[in-house]
Amino acid sequence: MKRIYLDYAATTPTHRDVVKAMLPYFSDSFGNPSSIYSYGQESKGAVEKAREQVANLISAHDEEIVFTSGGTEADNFAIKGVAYANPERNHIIISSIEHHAVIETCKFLEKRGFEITYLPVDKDGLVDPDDVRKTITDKTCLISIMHANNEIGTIQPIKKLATIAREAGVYFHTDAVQAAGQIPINVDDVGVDLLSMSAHKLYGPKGVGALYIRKGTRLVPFMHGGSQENDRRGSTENVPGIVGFGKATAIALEAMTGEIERQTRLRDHLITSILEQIDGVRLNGHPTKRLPNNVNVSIDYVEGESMLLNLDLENICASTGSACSSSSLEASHVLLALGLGHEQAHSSLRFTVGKWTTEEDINRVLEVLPKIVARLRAMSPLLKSHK
Amino acid sequence: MKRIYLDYAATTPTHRDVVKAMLPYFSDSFGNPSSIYSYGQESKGAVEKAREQVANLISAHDEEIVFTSGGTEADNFAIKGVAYANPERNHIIISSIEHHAVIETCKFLEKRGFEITYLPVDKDGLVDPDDVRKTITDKTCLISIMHANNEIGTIQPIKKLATIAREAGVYFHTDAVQAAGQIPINVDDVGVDLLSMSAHKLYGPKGVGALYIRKGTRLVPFMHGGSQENDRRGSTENVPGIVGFGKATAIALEAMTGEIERQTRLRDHLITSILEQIDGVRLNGHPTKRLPNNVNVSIDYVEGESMLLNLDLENICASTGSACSSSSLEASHVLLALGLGHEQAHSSLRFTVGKWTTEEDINRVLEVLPKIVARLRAMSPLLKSHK
Amino acid sequence: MPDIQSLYSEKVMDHFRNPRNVGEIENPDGTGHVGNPICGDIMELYIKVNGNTITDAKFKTFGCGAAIATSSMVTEMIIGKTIDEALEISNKTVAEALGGLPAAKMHCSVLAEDALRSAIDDYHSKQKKGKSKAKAKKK
Amino acid sequence: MPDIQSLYSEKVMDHFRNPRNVGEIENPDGTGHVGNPICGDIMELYIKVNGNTITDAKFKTFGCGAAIATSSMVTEMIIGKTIDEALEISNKTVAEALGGLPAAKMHCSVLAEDALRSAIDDYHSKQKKGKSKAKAKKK
Ligand SMILES: Cc1ncc(COP(=O)(O)O)c(C=O)c1O
Ligand SMILES: Cc1ncc(COP(=O)(O)O)c(C=O)c1O
Repeated sequence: MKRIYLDYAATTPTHRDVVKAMLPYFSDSFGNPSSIYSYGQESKGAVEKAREQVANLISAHDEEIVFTSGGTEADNFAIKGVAYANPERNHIIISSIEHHAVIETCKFLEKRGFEITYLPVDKDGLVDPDDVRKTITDKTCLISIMHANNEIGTIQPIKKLATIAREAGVYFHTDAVQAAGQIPINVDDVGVDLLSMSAHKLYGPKGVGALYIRKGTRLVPFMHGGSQENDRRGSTENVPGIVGFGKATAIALEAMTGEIERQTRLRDHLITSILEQIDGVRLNGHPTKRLPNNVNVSIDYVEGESMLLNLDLENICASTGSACSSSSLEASHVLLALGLGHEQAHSSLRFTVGKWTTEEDINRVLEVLPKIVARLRAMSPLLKSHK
Repeated sequence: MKRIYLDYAATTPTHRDVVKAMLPYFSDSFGNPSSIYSYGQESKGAVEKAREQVANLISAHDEEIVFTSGGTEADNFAIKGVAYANPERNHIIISSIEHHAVIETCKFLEKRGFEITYLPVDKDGLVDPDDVRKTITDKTCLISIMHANNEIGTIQPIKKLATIAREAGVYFHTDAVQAAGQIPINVDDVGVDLLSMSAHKLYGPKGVGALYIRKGTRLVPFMHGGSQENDRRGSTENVPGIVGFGKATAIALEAMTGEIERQTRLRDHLITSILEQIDGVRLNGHPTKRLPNNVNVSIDYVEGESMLLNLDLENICASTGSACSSSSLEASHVLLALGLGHEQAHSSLRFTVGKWTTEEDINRVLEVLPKIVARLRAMSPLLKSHK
Repeated sequence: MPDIQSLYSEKVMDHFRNPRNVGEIENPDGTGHVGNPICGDIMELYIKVNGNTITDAKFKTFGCGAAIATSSMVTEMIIGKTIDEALEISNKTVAEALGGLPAAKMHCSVLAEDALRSAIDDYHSKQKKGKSKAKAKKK
Repeated sequence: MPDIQSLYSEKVMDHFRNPRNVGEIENPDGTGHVGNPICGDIMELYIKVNGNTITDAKFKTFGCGAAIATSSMVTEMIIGKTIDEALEISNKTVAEALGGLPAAKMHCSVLAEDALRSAIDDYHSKQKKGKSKAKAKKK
């Protein structure tokens, strides 16, 4: 049975051309980019080329890109970096649907004397720009609002939000881990100061990411050590990983327009059909301001993991809430923030399509899912009590 | 002209078998280990197998290993993790020859209210256990002393130092980035609480490392995010990197005894011959308590980088001080701590042999180096003034 | 290439795929309702008792794989047992009978134990009421 | 496979491999000693002046590749120039003549400029002394 992977938001397979680009840097051109001999300079050249490719994806300058070990590190770096660089300010504003990498970092700072405002979102997951404006104080050092949500795909009005921050003289960070490579981003146009990316969400390797840091932004390093990355991040560069990230962004940029169209079609086909074929389904996230690849529904009376396991038995990979929180037992904080009841939050199912998803894959889901739901509903104590 | 790589302490080529072990996890078994479907569990299984392999190298329990993005992160994690977990204590003791990853982390904490003691070393680079004992106060939360130094190869009496820490009820961390995989380490025997490793120093990939955390050690996470790594480090696991690290430790463990003997022989041949063939040479680091692969000499009247470049023209890769500090212009803090004058520190040359170094490689260095030194001395203004 | 791995043991997956005794019992001798929507696990257990022996058991569960499998397993384990024997079943026995559960999922097996105790409590209280009714009639 | 890369330009490497005018001048008309061991760069520059024209220059340098190459380059640049023309040479002109230097190494080119100025200063002060001596003799 062919495996149908519909969890591209959790992670993507590394593109074969990306792996090919990485390979020479493991055992052949393996020099340390900090070494002055030509062998080391070769690696350095490869890292700098990748920096240019990554910068290109978001229309940044090369020197504004710092490579990290992933999206989580980029988020930690941005938030702690600004917090520690501005000791006279101790207030941070984030949305209540941020990724754990942002929320947990803020909770850590909260315990250490910072004040965090968690902004609400509306039923579709949108932050209200007025809320941002109203909560800024003269103690605010940073506003961090994600570009697109990893669970429900909702895309925030980043340009509006960043403009409010800039007018107030407050740094603006956006976690663009899910948006980068999927939808066009131009850092100058939107006016963000800091932006997080992760390679493994855009067909690059796991364990590499980047933080965009607008020139002039005051930021304390997060990873203290050697003088790599222009003194902004110590540690021997992950050369193959960085080269792979660069290659992946180049591929993503080229394929973007076509993929947006193709994936949006698949996404809408899946959403419409599920809503048609199954009763008691709610679409989570904004109907149109959403990532081209994201489908998130709550299916009444049926628990998410039991659907996942049944789908897995049919060789279909999906997710319920964020993959990261699957070992936690709480319902997704994102779905609860939309105003869903706990039962609905536990009944969510996320399909995220990608480069290699076909119409047939979607049709196979539509063939299988209604049966699974019927079977599980038959054993659900909730359904009866609602009859 | 064959390339002669004698900078294994800067980084190592990834072993071909390691790359082979990694390859399936890029584009085939690429699932997110946090995902509950079998695809994700496959990745999780691979990560757990690697954890066992890494634990094996240092005789630790699997659950005491947390994967990181490298040695620098492991050092940051250990130090900040203990510092923040013990708010009633604010004193940290380190040696003055630690790697930048340790020193810069401590300097960051120093600015934020911590007190740091930088212990001196003797002319061979050894820390005096009595100094450690004397500087412990009831405010001391952590002692961090590296297992083996990256520049001069000196191996510290870790067991003695860790015992002093334990008797005083203070956590002990050791940066074993250069020692792990090269010399035997048994965490229970030496009694350390925290130990840093990095894959790319032992023929694994760049961008992966691990922190050993003895069961029961109170530590705050460094990378805040999802619940990966048993809630101790957020971020999607670098599955191929971790698998590669595991494989590399397995290979290292098997080859260790033989390699120690072989490399020690090459090392001593190189040291003895340089001292014989060139005047005005000083061996830096301890003559016997040193890593099997490390040769570090100061060659009077000749600046290090100019020797490196000349060696590079002969296709020989070496280093002067730490590769990490090559973009800094200051003389190595390690060499200065030994009591060397600035001129001697700038005249240092490090050769580090490895798995693929041969007797011929060493002989080629011995053929080329005296000529390079003679040529550079002829243009040295120092030589004349010393005549 | 790595082996196929799964979060759950084969036995768990067997009970998950083919849960035994799904459904309700009309006029049960005991019913247990446990769990709460906040943790996302809800279970109903119905038992039929003859003399002192559980002769039938059925369940309905809203929950993860472990919740469904332990529900199924517990019904299979109690049918044919006396009430006292059934009371000796703990969440550990259920998990063991399933060949173990992932650590993070052990709490789900508590759900099955709780449902069992709750159904037996319900049975006992019905018995008491029945007896008092019977007594009342005799008078 | 990636291209062979180098920290320094070809021109720098050419001067590093084959430095021009290494050595000392006996009885120089001007000498410059600059640099210090803490930064690891020390340079000595000797010049011979005829009329107002630098007719010969030699150097000795303890330092990195950039220090040696800029030393060599500056000697090549000044030979044949008048003192005034030589004074127009700055560290930037030297770096440019070498096809550029890595940013982190620009400070080394200052060494060459400093050595040049110091040698010319020495020449001027010797001239003065020479003149005063000459004057003294004339008296
Ligand atoms: C929105 C968002 N932010 C941050 C992350 C963390 O990225 P990484 O797993 O590369 O650390 C993820 C994915 O896990 C994400 O979806
Ligand atoms: C002793 C020591 N500690 C820490 C590090 C940092 O390791 P990494 O480059 O993997 O971050 C290195 C090497 O660079 C090292 O030699």
